Amino acid sequence: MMHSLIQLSIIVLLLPLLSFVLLIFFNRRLPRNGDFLAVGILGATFAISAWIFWDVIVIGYDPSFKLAWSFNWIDFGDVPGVGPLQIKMGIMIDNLTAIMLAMVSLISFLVHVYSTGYMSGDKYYGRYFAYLGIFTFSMLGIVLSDNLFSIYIFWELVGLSSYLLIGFFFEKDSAADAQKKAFLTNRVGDIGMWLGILILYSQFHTFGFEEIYEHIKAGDFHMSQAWLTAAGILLFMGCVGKSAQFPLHVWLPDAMEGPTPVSALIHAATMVAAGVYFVARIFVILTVDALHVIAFIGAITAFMAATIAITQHDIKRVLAYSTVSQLGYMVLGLGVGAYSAALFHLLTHAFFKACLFLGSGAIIHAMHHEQDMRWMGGLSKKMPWTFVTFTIATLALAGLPLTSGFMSKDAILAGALGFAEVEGGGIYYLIPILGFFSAMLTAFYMGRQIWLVFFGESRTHLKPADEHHGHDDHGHHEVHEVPWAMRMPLVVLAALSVFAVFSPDPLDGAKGWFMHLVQTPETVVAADVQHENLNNAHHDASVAQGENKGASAETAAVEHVSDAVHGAEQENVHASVAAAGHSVVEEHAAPHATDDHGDEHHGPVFNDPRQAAIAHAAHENHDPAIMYSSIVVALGIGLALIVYVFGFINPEKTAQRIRPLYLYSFNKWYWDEIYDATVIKGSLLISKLLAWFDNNIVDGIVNGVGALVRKFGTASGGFDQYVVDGMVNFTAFFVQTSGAAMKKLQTGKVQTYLVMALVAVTGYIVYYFVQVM
Amino acid sequence: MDFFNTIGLNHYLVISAILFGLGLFAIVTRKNAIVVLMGVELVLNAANINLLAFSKYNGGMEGVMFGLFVIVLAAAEAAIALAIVINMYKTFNTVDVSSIDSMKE
Amino acid sequence: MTSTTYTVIFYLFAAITVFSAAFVVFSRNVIYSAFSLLFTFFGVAALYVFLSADFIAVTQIIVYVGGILVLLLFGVMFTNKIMMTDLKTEVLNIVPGILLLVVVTGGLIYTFLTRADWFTTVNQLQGSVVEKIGFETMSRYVLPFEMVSILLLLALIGAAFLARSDKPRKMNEK
Amino acid sequence: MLSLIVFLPIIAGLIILAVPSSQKQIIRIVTLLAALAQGALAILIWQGYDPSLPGITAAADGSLEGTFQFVERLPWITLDLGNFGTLNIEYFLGVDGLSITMVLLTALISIIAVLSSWTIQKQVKGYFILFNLLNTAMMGCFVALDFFLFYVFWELMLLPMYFLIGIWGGPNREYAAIKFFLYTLFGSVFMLLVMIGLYFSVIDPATGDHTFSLVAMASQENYLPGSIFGPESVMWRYAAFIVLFIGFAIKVPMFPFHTWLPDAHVEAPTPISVILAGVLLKLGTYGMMRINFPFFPEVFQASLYVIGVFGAINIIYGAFCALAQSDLKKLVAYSSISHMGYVLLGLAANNSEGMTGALYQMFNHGTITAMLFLLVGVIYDRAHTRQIDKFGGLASYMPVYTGIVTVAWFASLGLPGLSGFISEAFVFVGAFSSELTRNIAIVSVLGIVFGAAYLLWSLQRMFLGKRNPDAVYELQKDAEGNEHIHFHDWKGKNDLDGRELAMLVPLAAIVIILGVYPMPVLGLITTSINKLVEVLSPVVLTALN
Repeated sequence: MMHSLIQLSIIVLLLPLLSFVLLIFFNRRLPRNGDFLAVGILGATFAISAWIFWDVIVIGYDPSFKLAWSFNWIDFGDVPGVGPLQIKMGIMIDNLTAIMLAMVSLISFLVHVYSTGYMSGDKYYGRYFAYLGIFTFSMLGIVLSDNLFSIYIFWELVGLSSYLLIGFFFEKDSAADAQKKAFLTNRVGDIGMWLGILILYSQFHTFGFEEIYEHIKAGDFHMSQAWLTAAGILLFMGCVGKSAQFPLHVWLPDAMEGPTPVSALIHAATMVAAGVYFVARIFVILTVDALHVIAFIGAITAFMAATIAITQHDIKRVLAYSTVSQLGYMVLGLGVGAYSAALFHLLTHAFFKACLFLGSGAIIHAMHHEQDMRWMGGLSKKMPWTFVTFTIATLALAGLPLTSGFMSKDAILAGALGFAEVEGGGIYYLIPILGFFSAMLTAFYMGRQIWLVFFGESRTHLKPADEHHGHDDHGHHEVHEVPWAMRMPLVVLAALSVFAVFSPDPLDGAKGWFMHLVQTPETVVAADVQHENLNNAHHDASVAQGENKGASAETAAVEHVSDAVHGAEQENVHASVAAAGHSVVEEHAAPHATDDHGDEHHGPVFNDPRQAAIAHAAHENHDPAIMYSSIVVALGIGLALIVYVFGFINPEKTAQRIRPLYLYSFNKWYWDEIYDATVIKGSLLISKLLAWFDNNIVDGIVNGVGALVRKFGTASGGFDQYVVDGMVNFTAFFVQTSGAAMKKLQTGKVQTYLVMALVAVTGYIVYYFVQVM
Repeated sequence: MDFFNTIGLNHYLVISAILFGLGLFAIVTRKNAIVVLMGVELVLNAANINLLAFSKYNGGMEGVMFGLFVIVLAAAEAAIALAIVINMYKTFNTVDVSSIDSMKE
Repeated sequence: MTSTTYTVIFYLFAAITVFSAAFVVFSRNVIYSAFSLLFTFFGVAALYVFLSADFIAVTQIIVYVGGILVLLLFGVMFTNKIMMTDLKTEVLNIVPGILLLVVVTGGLIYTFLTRADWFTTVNQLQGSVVEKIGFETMSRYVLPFEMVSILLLLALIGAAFLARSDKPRKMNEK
Repeated sequence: MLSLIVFLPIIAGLIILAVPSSQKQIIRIVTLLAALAQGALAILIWQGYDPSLPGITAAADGSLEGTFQFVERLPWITLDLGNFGTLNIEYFLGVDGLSITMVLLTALISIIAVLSSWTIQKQVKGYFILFNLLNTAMMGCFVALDFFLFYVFWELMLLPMYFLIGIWGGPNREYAAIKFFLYTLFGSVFMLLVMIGLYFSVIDPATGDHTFSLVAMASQENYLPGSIFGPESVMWRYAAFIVLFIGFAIKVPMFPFHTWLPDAHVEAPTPISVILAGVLLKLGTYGMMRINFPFFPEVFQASLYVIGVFGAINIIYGAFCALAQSDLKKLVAYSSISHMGYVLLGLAANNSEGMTGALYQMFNHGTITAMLFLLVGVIYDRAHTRQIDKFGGLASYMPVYTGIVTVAWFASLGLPGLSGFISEAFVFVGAFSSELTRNIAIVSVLGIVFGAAYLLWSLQRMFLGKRNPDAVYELQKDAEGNEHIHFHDWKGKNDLDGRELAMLVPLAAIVIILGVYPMPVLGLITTSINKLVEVLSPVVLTALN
């Protein structure tokens, strides 16, 4: 008998699929193309997931909550050399799942509602909702999966729905290109992920998360540790593709070709976050090297995207790059071991970024499909609701205090600082530095956007005529607030971007329920794998000590740590370090223990020295992080004000002055051009070459052989015709001619015959006599 | 000179040889069927001369008797041959042996 | 009579035989041939007499001259319109003919004269052999004699059958 | 039962012989009925089949109890060869996990192909007679358990195929037909030699004298020591394995021997392409699994890596070639070369996951490629061209067609939830799990991306965007001003009509169902595959030597 929550979650999973099936087949036959159906079903979905959320999060308030159910999907029977082998499919619910479930279904529901207004009157209105349904289904599937195989399946399925929705306006070539680009880029990431899955499967003959963790913990991983690191990085490649991380980020901005609600749902809130969610799922098997790679990728992505976002004109592109940047933050957070912080940011970001996108959608809707910020402006009075909600979300994104974004981003940055310390500074400080710098840039370009869109005078008339593509009369319409169907979601999402939802303390998300319920899990990678990092750990600990001369207790503790590391051999080390870490944590926690869950939010007890040290260091750096981030955000906003409000600096002039930099940023670091020149052109060239090779060489050989055989055939045929036949004909000819000659002898006259006879006889007689003589 | 004075066997043989040759010549060369028959008669006579000559010079009667028979046969032969010639003439309206080549092809 | 006269007469008849035979062969006129054939037969008959076969000689004259030659003449008459002039008979394949004549005759004569040494007995036939023929015919050669007579009969009947006109057949058909 | 399912089409062919060639409809219906009856029989067999019995080899005592099912075994030809002993050829049919899937596939594809043959107008009578002959030959190949019988069916297949391509094909049909014929004949000649050699080296433990029985040949104990293919004559066994492999690889088709496939497909009429890709290609890999590998397991063990490399070449090479094609049908042809590469790779893995994946891939490739070729045929019927750049924007005007095309295309590029994915996934799982082919698997994974690349690219060029300037169709506005597509000299429905839906929807349904829950097919094959892996495993060899 399944647990009731499992049954509920299965219903949650299948409802959107139902919506898809109904709408894809019957949307033409249904009134209003059946949008009410989709909205209703999604409402139910949200209701049920809210119920699950209530059950798991609010009622049972247990960090270690976990519920799993699975069934045999494929039965390979008794496999030689392996024994009975089944592939299981299943569902796993823990706190994170419950939260994600609620988040996804909520945003999906809101987007459905919003779309009824935004997409009304579209040619393929019903189909649109069907696609939303299948997307929601696959996204929920990712969230609920308990094994790598099913997560890969839903992974690809969200890829498909993203493909379908990006290319929803498929008559536009740009949309068609974008959808293809998105799918292929994701595929590149997916093959990495698939290889990672294969590495793990080939060792354990199972896909289940739990089994794999158990096996690795038990040290059943028989390949070299390099393979384990490789597995981690390859699995992370899936995230790189899906979450648009640094090498494969190019598809996400183009994905803005899709309808704006879709951008909000898929390319801001949920799907792109799925990569982060997946990395969180596999967090425990990541080796230190893998984590370092992840951290750097995240940092680079965050920084690069932020720099690009500064110079974009398209309102949606700016948001897209900010999304990439924020995803970079999350990945960075995971890389540095700030697990719960990263997921916290995932959650908060989902809400405010969805709000931003929907807001931008509202603006675009109101502006009659004008997306270029240069021709906007002065909308604050015309669209007050949008303005307010958009601003709140912007502040959250920029990371101003009193917003959810502030808490999560701060937590990540704190983790990054701690990580840098533990890892021994040097190059590792690049990560927090890039993080802070990106935070400043974020504040800057969001301020820029707010100003360009909402303040100043309307610049619609400035738009050059030749850019009036298609919508001949657009822009001259009176701009007015969007209908309630589109306003309501904005309000809800903006409300969810406020700190109070997550934590009572506007400065410390760690006091909130999220950080309490979603805690950094213990790594399962055996310590001896990390023994080379262990010295790091000790070294970091001492560094930490060096940096915090203040509190003597901590110092003592850290001394203790280092002594222990110096002294004993490995296992003692773990124990003592853990003890040390814990004690430190306790003491350090004491002053903060104000609220009811206070003493629990410091996370679990780590056996792993490194994690212990990082957790400790992260807590150390919480306050500095708040300080730094507040400063950089202030800097960013100030810069925006200086440039755009007070106009001390003329952006055009500046752009001219630093033209190469400007162009580099404006052209997105030329990644598209690079890929087009290398990968795409290259593979097309190879394909042309191979096709030529196939047609001319391989087939040429075949035909050559054929021709050779044919030549030989004709030759032998000629021999047959002229020589063999010739002989026959010659014989016939000879007989004929000689016969004709002989015929002349046959006169038919008696006397001729007689003469012959006589001549013959006489001749014989004469001969005889000559003989005798 | 003795050869010419005393008539011996060889003289008869030479005559028969000449007759035989002439008859043969007639048979081969002449077109007229009748003349061909005459040649046949000549050959027969030549043979007869031989028979009788040998019969005389070794004193047996066989040659004589055969000569007699040969003559009888010659008579029969002549009768038949003439009848054939006449039929031939009726059929082909000629006695030209060479013009009768219906055996040809 | 002496051997000289005997010899001369022999040569005379021999010459008659040979030349008349030659004339038979070489003459272009069938009638001439026929009549010269008469002389040939006479000559041969004479030679028979020299060979002391008088009965044969008589038979020769009766049968040949009286029978065969007459038959031949009849044939000539039947087949060649007398009144017409084309009693001539052309020759064909003269070359092989002459060749044969020379080779055969020459070969024979040469053989007879040079190589053949015939065994000749002293007791040659002398005088008339008529009586002996009678005995022989009735005793030793009776069977051939009968056969010959039957053959002759058949030959005559056949000849008559062959040579007759088609009238009787027509009558049969009536 | 099996005889019936094999010879039913022949009977239909005989009936057709009696029908006057003017009665086209009757001829078609007779063939369709035969195919449907065949399908019904296949389903009966499926229902009666016990998936717990392994098959592959006979039981220890040489009896077929508990291994093969629906066995029909009769002495067929018995010749006294004097001092060569006697030649015992049996009429020997039976199914196990390998066959049953292929039987189901063949029956299914036959029905689809008959429906798709409805549009054939030229010499209908001859066409359907040959079609039925082909159907019998294919079915026979899959159920024959006597090598000689197998060979007869194998050769019997060439003849109708040759004529069906050479008479009802496209402009260059003679070339394609003769190419196909020579290629496959070349392959089968060697097979004949090896077959005879095997006959004289294998003893049927039950009867004790030589046999053509594939079952007896599959267990190494039955090989006479000292015979040509006896355990110790290594060289001959290698030679035999190689020539057999080439013979089957031509059918697959494997990389150097693949060039007949694009020509044959491009020239062949749609139903023949469907059968060619759907069933005939499977015969190559089926032959490998049934004949080539179990007969010479140690050689198979030794050549795993080579086979894997060829599989990888097929995958990537085919994908690249497909990427460069401008003719849609040629693109699909190369895609099936690429997909058969997965089968080879799975076989090279030589473990249960890989082999199961391979066999399942054979089944799925049959259904999916059948869909692809049918869809190509649909558009070719309307537009009389297959040039990709002669279309564009079809999605706006042929929504149903586009929908099914999307399903087929995504199934072909291995989208999860569609059957193609599961087979490819397990091929990779198997190939990666075996140390030997791990790096090959890593390389081949690129095939996933390029597969997606050429399919999505063609999808975009043909269906998305707007109508190309030089497209082969016009757009007409109706009263309400909605645009409608118009093909020249095409009277029928612009979007799919009922018959085409009847062909495509079942296939699509199968693809989706088997993608979500593969056990209906996988359940049939796993036991046999495990047995096969066991037969092929080196343990058996050590036991025998």
